[in-house]
Amino acid sequence: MIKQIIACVIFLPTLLANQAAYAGPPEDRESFVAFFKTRFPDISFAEYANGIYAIDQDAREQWQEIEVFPPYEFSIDQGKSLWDEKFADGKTYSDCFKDSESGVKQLFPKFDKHKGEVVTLAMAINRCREKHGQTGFEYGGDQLLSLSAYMAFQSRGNTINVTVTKDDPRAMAAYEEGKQFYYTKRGQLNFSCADCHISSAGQYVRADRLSAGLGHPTHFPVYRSKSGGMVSLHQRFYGCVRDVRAKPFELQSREFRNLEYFLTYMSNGLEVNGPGARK
Amino acid sequence: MASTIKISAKLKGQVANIKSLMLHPMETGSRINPDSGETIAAHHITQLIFTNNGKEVMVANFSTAVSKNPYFGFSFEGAKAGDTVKVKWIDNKGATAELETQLG
Amino acid sequence: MRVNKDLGMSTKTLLFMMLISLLMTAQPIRSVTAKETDCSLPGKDARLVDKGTSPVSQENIFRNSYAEAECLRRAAAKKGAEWLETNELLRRSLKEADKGNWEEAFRLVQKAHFQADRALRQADYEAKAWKHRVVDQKGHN
Amino acid sequence: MQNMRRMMIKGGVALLALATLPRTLLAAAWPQKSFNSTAAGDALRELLGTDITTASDLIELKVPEIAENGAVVPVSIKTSLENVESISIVVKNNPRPMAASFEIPPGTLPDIASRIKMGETSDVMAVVKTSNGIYSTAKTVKVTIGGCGG
Repeated sequence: MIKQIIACVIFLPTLLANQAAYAGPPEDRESFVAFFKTRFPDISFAEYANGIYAIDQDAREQWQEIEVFPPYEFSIDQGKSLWDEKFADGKTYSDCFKDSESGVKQLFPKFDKHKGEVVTLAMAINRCREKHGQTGFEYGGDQLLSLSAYMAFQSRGNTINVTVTKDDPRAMAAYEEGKQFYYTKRGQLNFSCADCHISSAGQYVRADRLSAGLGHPTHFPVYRSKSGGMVSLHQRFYGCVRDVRAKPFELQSREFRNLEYFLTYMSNGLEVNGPGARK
Repeated sequence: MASTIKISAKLKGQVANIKSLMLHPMETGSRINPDSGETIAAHHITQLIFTNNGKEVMVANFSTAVSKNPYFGFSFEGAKAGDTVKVKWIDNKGATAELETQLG
Repeated sequence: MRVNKDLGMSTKTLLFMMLISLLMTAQPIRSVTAKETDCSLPGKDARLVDKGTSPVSQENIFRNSYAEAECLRRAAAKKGAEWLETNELLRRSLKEADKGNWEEAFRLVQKAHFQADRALRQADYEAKAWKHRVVDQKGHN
Repeated sequence: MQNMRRMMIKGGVALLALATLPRTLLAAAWPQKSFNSTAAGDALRELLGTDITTASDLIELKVPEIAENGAVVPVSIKTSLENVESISIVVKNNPRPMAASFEIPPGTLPDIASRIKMGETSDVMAVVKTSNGIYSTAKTVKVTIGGCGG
């Protein structure tokens, strides 16, 4: 035992030097938050749940005008009627989601130990449907977006609390893959997520100011003025990847789920405030 | 199908503050369907009429330049608890929808 | 004495740790280009000689160029690094080739080839480079 | 703005004619001609009988300086002018400038809010018709063609 420890002590610096970028998820998150604290000293941590409106004052006023009576309210209504529907076997969504009355959104995505993969809320909804003899909703479709909007609404004010268990190597691998995705440059424009939403947060890309990576998952799904409809986080990922001129991945693909896992973990401690309204 | 109108009515003294949201595409008639190359026909709300206990309190005339899923807010005096505020929209294809709410 | 002896006995462990350390240091050095993948085909060089002669040989050259570009695109896709319009460029090049518009077909296929090749180089570089962008403890990026 | 201040005799006559009509009739018809006009002056003449307006600082027009998205631009207008009969929103550079017009019967406050579409950077005009005349104020709203949505 002792010899192993000594050997480890001798080689540890070498190992660390080789793996300089490695840190555990909690350390990653601390650094992530610290970066924005340094970058925008006047913006409080909680404000990042408001996305770009934490940074851009003029845009914030317009957003607040829209939030007076936000267009996503129709989606919440539709989501509520879907939520209240009974499956053929008499069960409801609340049979699948424990404590659903007070909201469950803050716990997703989760690592599913049985299946060995990251499960998003959208996936969990469809698994619930399938378990009770229903067909799954189309990803990115109206019904799933509405139901997600309602579930986000139910979860408003809850604190994001995604867990990455260090002792499950598969969960760690999924987290690491998401992290690698976030920092990897891709596409013809050679941008990583981090290039825009960490290094350049608050700056302009053409006419748009870039939002901070911290807080990105808090408010989805969002009603986008641009499309005049609801958009999921994965649809937003899809749009970003396409915008850097890389071939996007499918909604709910392993790549996007792992990215969501990493990104949502980074936002642990922020409040769920979805559904939201964005430009 | 749930209502295509949402309304929020708040009474403050004798002033009723009305906010409303309509589910409507508000097509301008100048957009082109990228798949077919055809122009998408105009489809928009033309009038939004508010009454309080049957008395007209607001007529909003909309062009296609009002945003998709239109929002409209206004206030009127002489309101009291229990009054019935009704909103009705008419679009250029002749479709209508209406919703009532009680001031309280 | 005891400690020395213990250290002496741990040669195996030391070797094992060195091996592990080496394995962890080792990074893929291979840089992927057409020549170094299985994508390189004889048609590539032939194209330089034959371009602009008879329609028959144009077609052969095109098919080889297309196959090579498509092969690179697939390799990039496998790494999750394919660019947005590479596949569309290839599709369009085929269409032009079918019509016998060789000049346009070649232009498109070469563009696709360039994109797929760059996507692969990007993926290779990024496999290591991403780590240097992770925000560090001091909040630097 | 200059061309909108031209005196139109025809317009003046129409205004007189409108003024004699009972209010309820005003509310009944959707002002199609005004909405279809492709110039701001025409749109105002069709609706109000004139395109001459008096600039007033008693009208509070709230619009963003730079629109986040031209498809949804929040606009609110209120005024302390008395006896207001209608409030109109005119977007000068829109293909059809008359965006919306609100009829204000007695008892209704001249204080409205809506969201409009703007095709490009333009002056947005709030036109208030009172029993004493027609007043306006305008602000420029910049519309940018966005990149990725931020």
